[in-house]
Amino acid sequence: MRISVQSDDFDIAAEIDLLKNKRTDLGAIATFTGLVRDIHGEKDIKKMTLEHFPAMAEKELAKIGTEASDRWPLQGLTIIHRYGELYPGDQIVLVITTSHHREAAFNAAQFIMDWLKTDAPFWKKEETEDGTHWVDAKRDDDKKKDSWG
Amino acid sequence: MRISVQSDDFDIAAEIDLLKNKRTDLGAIATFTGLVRDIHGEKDIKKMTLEHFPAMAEKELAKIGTEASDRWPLQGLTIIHRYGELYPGDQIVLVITTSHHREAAFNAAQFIMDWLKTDAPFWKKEETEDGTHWVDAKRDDDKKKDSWG
Amino acid sequence: MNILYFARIREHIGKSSEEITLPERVTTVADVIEHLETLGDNYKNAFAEPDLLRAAVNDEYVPLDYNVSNTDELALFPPMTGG
Amino acid sequence: MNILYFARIREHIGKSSEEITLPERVTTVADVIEHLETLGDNYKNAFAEPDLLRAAVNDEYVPLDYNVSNTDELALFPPMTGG
Repeated sequence: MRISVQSDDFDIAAEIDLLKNKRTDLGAIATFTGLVRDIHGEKDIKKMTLEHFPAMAEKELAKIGTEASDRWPLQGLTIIHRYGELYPGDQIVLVITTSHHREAAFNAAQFIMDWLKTDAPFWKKEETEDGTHWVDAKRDDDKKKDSWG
Repeated sequence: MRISVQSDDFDIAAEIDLLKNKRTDLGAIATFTGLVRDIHGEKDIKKMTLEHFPAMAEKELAKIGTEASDRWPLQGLTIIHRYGELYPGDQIVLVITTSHHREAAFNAAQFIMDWLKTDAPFWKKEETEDGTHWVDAKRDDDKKKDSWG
Repeated sequence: MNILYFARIREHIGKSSEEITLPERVTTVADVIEHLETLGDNYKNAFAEPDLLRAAVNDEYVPLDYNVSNTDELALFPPMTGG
Repeated sequence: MNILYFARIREHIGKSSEEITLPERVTTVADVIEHLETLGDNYKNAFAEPDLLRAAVNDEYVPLDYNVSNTDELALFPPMTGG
């Protein structure tokens, strides 16, 4: 399991290669990338600042990854989350799961994203022409997490 | 929607870049890659040959992509399926979906893979030390497709 | 009628396509298959498991009771295993 | 007790951490927050919406009725919005 909390950008292809590493026993690779969108509601986003709790961030991501590994037979797993100042189009988060079977890879990746939204200590602040504001947590995200039981 | 049936390998990063193409309005990118595994059951796979029905293959993949686009609000979609002689570790199939929201991207990619398994005219033949044999279709795959309603 | 064969069915029959003139009583895909089975053991073996048979007419999937004529192109193949 | 503040709560209070000596009657996280609210309007505003408050003690998430002591490190923050 590779977990990284970093301000630098990440390279999806390089991360997939790290997991593959010449292995020939992988059947399925699922990836998810979250990006900064240029609009929230009706307002143009100029910048997004991601604050995080350094002492807990990697630890909580590792817990989520371990939980996913307990639920599905994964062959490999990567979770990368960025912090700092980001701009529309920038990558925020990457999840990669590999498994013999596609269902395990898909479900584990979706599970990790749903848990990460509510359990990983990151906070988004958006800058628009009206100033900056903290993004509100969505009640819907709690439901998505809870739907996994 | 980009659909390709090809014998050549594909490059995930290049395919993601084609979809992104400097856009700043994408929120989520999900990808799925299917690979040739080195073992099926208890036998070592030496080679896998993918036969396809050229007149129907791209058309059926496009139908599946259109069905996914009707069900979820996608911003972009790529489906690539290879044919010909492949070896353990080789990439077989790639699905990329982009959307404002992660749930749409995940569900559409999983839906496309489930439909593709039963509806895309490709047939796998495996070569082991015991000779070659055609891979049997899995009843489970029909169930997965039907589960989408 | 032009008929295409794929995968296991192609291998059993020993060719990937052929031109067949349909007898008059033949109206459905199932009738065509029944006719083909009179042409030899290789055909009988190819169609021995009807559950493992799929068909397309003019590049569209069809059920086995679909009506066909001599001007159609019929493709016969086992369930798909791509992905 | 060392207290860390994040995001909206950090901005309301105007600092990212501080050392507070807990009064004797304080036993839970909720008690700490009640005590902090006596320190000024900036604290009151930070904790105005209890539904939007989360806590961790020694880097583990805890409920607001969790017992704390002066040797613990408490972190207070709004619901997470990463990903």
